[in-house]
Amino acid sequence: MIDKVFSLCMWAAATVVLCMFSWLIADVLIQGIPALSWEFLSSEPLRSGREGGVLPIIVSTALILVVALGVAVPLGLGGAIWLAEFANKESRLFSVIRMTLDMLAGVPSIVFGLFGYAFFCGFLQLGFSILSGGLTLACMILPILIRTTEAGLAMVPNDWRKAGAALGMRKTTLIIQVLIPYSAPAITAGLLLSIGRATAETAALIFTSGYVDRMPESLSDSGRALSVHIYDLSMNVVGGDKAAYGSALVLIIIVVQINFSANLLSEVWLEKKVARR
Amino acid sequence: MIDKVFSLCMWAAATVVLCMFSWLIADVLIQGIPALSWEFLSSEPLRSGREGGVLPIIVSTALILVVALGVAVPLGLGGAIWLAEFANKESRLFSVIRMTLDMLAGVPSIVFGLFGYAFFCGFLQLGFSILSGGLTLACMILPILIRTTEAGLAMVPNDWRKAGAALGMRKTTLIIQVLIPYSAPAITAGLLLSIGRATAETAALIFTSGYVDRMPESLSDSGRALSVHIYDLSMNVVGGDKAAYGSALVLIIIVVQINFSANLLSEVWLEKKVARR
Amino acid sequence: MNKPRPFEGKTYTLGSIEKGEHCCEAVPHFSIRDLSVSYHGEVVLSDVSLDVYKGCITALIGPSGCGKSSFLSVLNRLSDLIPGEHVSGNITFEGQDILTNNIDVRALRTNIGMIFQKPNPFPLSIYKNLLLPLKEHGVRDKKIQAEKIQQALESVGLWDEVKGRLDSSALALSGGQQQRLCIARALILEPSVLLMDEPCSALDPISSGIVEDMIQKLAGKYTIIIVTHNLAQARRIANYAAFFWMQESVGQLIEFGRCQPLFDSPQNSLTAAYVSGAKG
Amino acid sequence: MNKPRPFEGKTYTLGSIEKGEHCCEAVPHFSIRDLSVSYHGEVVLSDVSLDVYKGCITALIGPSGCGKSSFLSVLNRLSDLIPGEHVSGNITFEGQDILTNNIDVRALRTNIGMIFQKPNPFPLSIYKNLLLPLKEHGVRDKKIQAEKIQQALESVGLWDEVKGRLDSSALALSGGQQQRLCIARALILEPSVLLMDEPCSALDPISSGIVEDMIQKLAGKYTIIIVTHNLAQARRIANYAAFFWMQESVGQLIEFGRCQPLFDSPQNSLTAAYVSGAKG
Amino acid sequence: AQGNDDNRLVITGSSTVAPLMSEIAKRFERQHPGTRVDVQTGGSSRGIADARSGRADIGMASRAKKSSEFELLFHTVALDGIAIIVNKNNPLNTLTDEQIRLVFTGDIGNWKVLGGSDRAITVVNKAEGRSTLELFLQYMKLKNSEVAASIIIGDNQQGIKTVAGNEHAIGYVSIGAAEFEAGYGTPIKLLPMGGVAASVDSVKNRRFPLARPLNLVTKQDPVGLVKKFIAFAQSDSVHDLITDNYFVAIPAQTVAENGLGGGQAK
Ligand SMILES: Nc1ncnc2c1ncn2[C@@H]1O[C@H](COP(=O)(O)OP(=O)(O)OP(=O)(O)O)[C@@H](O)[C@H]1O
Ligand SMILES: Nc1ncnc2c1ncn2[C@@H]1O[C@H](COP(=O)(O)OP(=O)(O)OP(=O)(O)O)[C@@H](O)[C@H]1O
Ligand SMILES: [Mg+2]
Ligand SMILES: [Mg+2]
Repeated sequence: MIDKVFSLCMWAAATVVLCMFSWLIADVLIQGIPALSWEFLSSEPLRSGREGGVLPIIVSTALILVVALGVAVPLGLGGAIWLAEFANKESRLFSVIRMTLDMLAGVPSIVFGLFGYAFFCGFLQLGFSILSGGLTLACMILPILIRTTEAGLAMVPNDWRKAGAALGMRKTTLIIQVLIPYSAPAITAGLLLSIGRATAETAALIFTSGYVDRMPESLSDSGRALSVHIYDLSMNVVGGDKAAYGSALVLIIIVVQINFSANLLSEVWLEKKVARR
Repeated sequence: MIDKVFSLCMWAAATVVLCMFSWLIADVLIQGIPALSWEFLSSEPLRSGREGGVLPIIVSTALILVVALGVAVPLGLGGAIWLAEFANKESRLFSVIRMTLDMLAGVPSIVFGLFGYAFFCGFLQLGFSILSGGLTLACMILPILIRTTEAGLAMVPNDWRKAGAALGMRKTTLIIQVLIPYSAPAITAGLLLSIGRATAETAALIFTSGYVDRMPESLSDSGRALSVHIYDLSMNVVGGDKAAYGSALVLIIIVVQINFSANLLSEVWLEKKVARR
Repeated sequence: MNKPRPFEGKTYTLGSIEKGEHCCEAVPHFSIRDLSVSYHGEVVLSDVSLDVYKGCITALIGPSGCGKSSFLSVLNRLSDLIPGEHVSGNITFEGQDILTNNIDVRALRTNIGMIFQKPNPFPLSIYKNLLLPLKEHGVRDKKIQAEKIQQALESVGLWDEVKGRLDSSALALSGGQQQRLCIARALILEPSVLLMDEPCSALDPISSGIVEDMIQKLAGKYTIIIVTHNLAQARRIANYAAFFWMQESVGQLIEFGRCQPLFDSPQNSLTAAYVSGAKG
Repeated sequence: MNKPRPFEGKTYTLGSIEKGEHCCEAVPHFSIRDLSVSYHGEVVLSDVSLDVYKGCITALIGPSGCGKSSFLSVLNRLSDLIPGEHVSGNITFEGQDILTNNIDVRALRTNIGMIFQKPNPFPLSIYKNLLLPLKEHGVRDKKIQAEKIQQALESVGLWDEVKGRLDSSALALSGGQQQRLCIARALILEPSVLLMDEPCSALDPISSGIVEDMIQKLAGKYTIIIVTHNLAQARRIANYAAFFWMQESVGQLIEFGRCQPLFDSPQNSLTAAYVSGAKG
Repeated sequence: AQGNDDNRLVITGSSTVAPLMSEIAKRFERQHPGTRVDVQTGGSSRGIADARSGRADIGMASRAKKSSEFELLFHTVALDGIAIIVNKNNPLNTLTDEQIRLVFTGDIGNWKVLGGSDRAITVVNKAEGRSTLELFLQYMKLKNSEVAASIIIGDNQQGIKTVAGNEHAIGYVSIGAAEFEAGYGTPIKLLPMGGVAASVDSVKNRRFPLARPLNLVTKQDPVGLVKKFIAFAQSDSVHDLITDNYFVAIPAQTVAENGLGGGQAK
């Protein structure tokens, strides 16, 4: 009985969630599809984005993402591994880092934007550039990656650590070959959430990768991210709504694509290595 | 040797992360502490926030958070449990929900803002209100909660599911008493990341809980969140920098407080229940 | 047809038993017919047919990997939980077909206790490991709970060892202690059937003796199916024995019968080789 | 002083052994003195002193929870990994103190193979379970790898059962198969010491026989410490036996000596009771 | 939507105007107890859209009326000027309109041509859609596509930070903000336009050529509370608030006389 009730509640929860989300997605689809066309994807924006397309913006977004993930994923995995497997959990340093990370997860993106502006654009002389934007994003998503990876590692049964140690295996090998692959569900979750956060970010990018909607020629060019474009179209451009929806749809398609590949990659690289019963 | 090198790399990664973050935190601290005082915490903003304090804004932020978490945590846990333990993983519905969630994680907050504006403020007639804001945030953080919880549950060894089933235990009991507590690290991570995301959110709140910096009298009043306040002070209010830093510091303190309590709660409620070797 | 079908044509219900404290009538509790089990399409156990008699102790013996654990997992439908496991055939338990979809699986499992080959106590305190199933099945009175828990722990000889640390983690127990805790956990619900997958494998002779005594006390009231590699033990406690063997990497039931005759005058040459040749 | 100190004053090195294929000289490989183990401050094993002889098989026997597994975990410093475990005393292995901080733990562990009480194969394929330690210790040649893996699997009698599915998950093996895989995994590195925590507990008589034969073949070359609850087995294969017992819930070494005398004419009344009274 | 309520106003729109209007609203509430004025933000285009759809009682726009918005009524509350700024270390002190034009089109790419040091000019342009950009382009008779921007920014603060941090940059931002920052030592310099010093005062005198109105927008002729509020926002009694937000107040009678609401500030 209780199982039934609980199951019903779960169903209800899932349904509510699904309904709300369907509304959102349907909204974006219905309003976005008319704006979407091959031309929209392959041309430059005109009249403040009200007309034309989003090609340079897609390119900038992709580059920013590549920089952000390229920096954050190794750092994040490394940091998490250190925290979970090497750090002395009683030590002061550990709790300071832990606290710092949790704090950072709650820092508003505008603060990250101002920080990125001061540090990357100013102090490191990178100026408004895709690099600055990507690095700032990397800082933002690091806490997500670290937290989730760490949680995953914390849940791996100790048995295999013992088995590995007893075989005289390097901790490194054990971590790479067994612990990380076994933690794949958590790491994948962290990865997807990070990608989501990075593609959705606006405020931090306005100050770092900037507003230029030209096609970027290198990583040191300024480039407008899709989220910034959408923000601008809906906040500042009268009559930009249609294009905003079109861009939102493009963004969502990109996210789905990336998630799909990320899922696939993590399956191939990580989960397929471990065989669960 | 390799272990040493790897260990060194980990150390390096952790150090880089820590340095970057120290810079950010130090920046906020150095510039924020002078602005911070008892008066700042206990009075209303004056001169567009350049003077006075942030009391109503703290209250609004807290209320928005309560609404968001109050809605998202049960829904998120419920949804995740359904996905991980009840849903047929081969079914079409499952993959649709899965995809939808991943998509939502990548929807820019401005789109959530516009959606919230259309759906909660408009369609549900809630107007600019803390309720609208909280519900919009709930939609935003649901994917985080669901993904991380689900990953946690996926990592629980099957042994206990078998043990529970063999004892004729309800799936519900098993989930509540064993699986969820054992997944505590992942769930806590999701919770903290959600709280972080919720407190840091700006764009979605401008359109839903609004800009009014009066003390809210009920959940249907409009109320300005701290992140919105910070954004406004640094973007639109000439000479608002000092107060912006002060507010950022307040926000960070709040986040740390919440994280601290969340960690504690999750330890008491969840982890303490399970005894790990 | 290549594989032997040991009971083809003739009845294998062997009349009243000779061993065991209680005299069991040969009333089938489980009637298993043509049972096959496969994992991801690979058959690991095929065409098993036998009756498990009410109140009797049936020992399953056979080499590693021949499908004994798989066989047990079917009897309480635990096979549902194992991804890729597919079961075909027919099992009647107390007059009910248990391989159909519309039976109350939870009631079935409550009625059938199981002890796993690898001890799997919950990651909770020792006390909670026993409390959880009790509460689940409606024992709300704290005093009765405490009594039952003490009883269960005593019956497996664990009470004295853990009474001082009932609140510490069950995962911090030694291997044998975990094993006994799991036995106590299965017993506490007083099921009518016990499926025991090598309950004494991790136990020292003393604990093993306690468990054996307990099993023999339960016989008559409980139907017990026990997988054991200890042939001497099987001989000591079981009324019936079933011998599984692998042929072309598919597990099969080779011989089933009263325990003593099966050990002393096996019909099948494989059985004979196994019960004699192997080092006990 | 309440607790007995069995070896007080007198030497307990018992001269050349009588059993075992190879004749072992009584050269201590491990010298353990005053070893105590505690978990979170609770002492579970106290004041153990004994010598483990090179090339000999030493059996550890004793009731559940008396600290046998804890004792083994100290010998290869696996105790480092168990939160809350604290070790005091002195252990010399090949002339080196292994309880100090500055030894090369990895080299030590490579030299000492361990088989756990609960089989714990990695959640990888069967092949990878064996490949991982091989690669780790520098065997890069694919052909040699394949050979060694086949050899190891054959030596535990698993090759025929799994040769067709080396790429499937080790977690999908039966209990006994997992156990044997873990033994193969420990053997593949050819350590000089083997710590075996009930290696045959989940094994049927045939597999158990194979493992026993293997152990006896290894004796002389390898120093083997085996925890077993099967006293007959201990008697069959061991050169030395150590009997642990719990007194006031603290494990202690009661008697240590050559295997046969310990079983046939035990010095201590507890030992006598254990080796005779308990049901084998 | 919430305008049905008799003593409740919802105002949405320009984020530039929002902080000022929020202060005005508070004073208004104090003078009219029992009323509630909720100021929301979201950008000029949202203000116009909400006023049009009736979601808000009043919209806010930081620019003049466009011909496509013929059915709406604009009520000017204050003025804001736009100043050309360069880094404080830039030796140049004036530039003609034509020079500025050529710099922004990229025809002049080096400060040396204008008599400065031999360094490439960094042109800081505003993002498309911004009212300041539109005003600037209109004044300079430029199309946005003709501007060869090195950096594109979104907001005043960002523009000021960029020019303060780059010695060779040139940009344009709100006069009030620039004056305030320059006054607090931020290394920027405001260049005069058409010979008129860039200052809040010259905007107030109506002598400064590059200025924009900050408007309240309604769908119909204001009545009731809306009317009361707009009158209050245009009255002398909020001039201190306007000045405090670094905008330029307009004497009340001017508004009434000129019907400045719909017109260009120029
Ligand atoms: N990680 C741990 N934390 C706390 N106590 C422990 C831990 N591991 C073992 N113990 C306790 O230490 C004592 C000795 O345990 P150990 O595993 O060494 O026993 P054992 O002799 O191997 O028993 P068995 O034959 O049942 O495996 C037991 O009382 C056990 O409960
Ligand atoms: N989950 C699974 N997926 C795939 N194959 C499995 C699974 N579980 C068991 N098998 C295979 O099925 C066969 C029978 O396994 P089972 O566990 O029933 O053997 P068993 O008789 O209990 O052996 P043991 O005495 O070693 O425990 C074995 O070959 C095993 O590898
Ligand atoms: Mg089995
Ligand atoms: Mg043990």
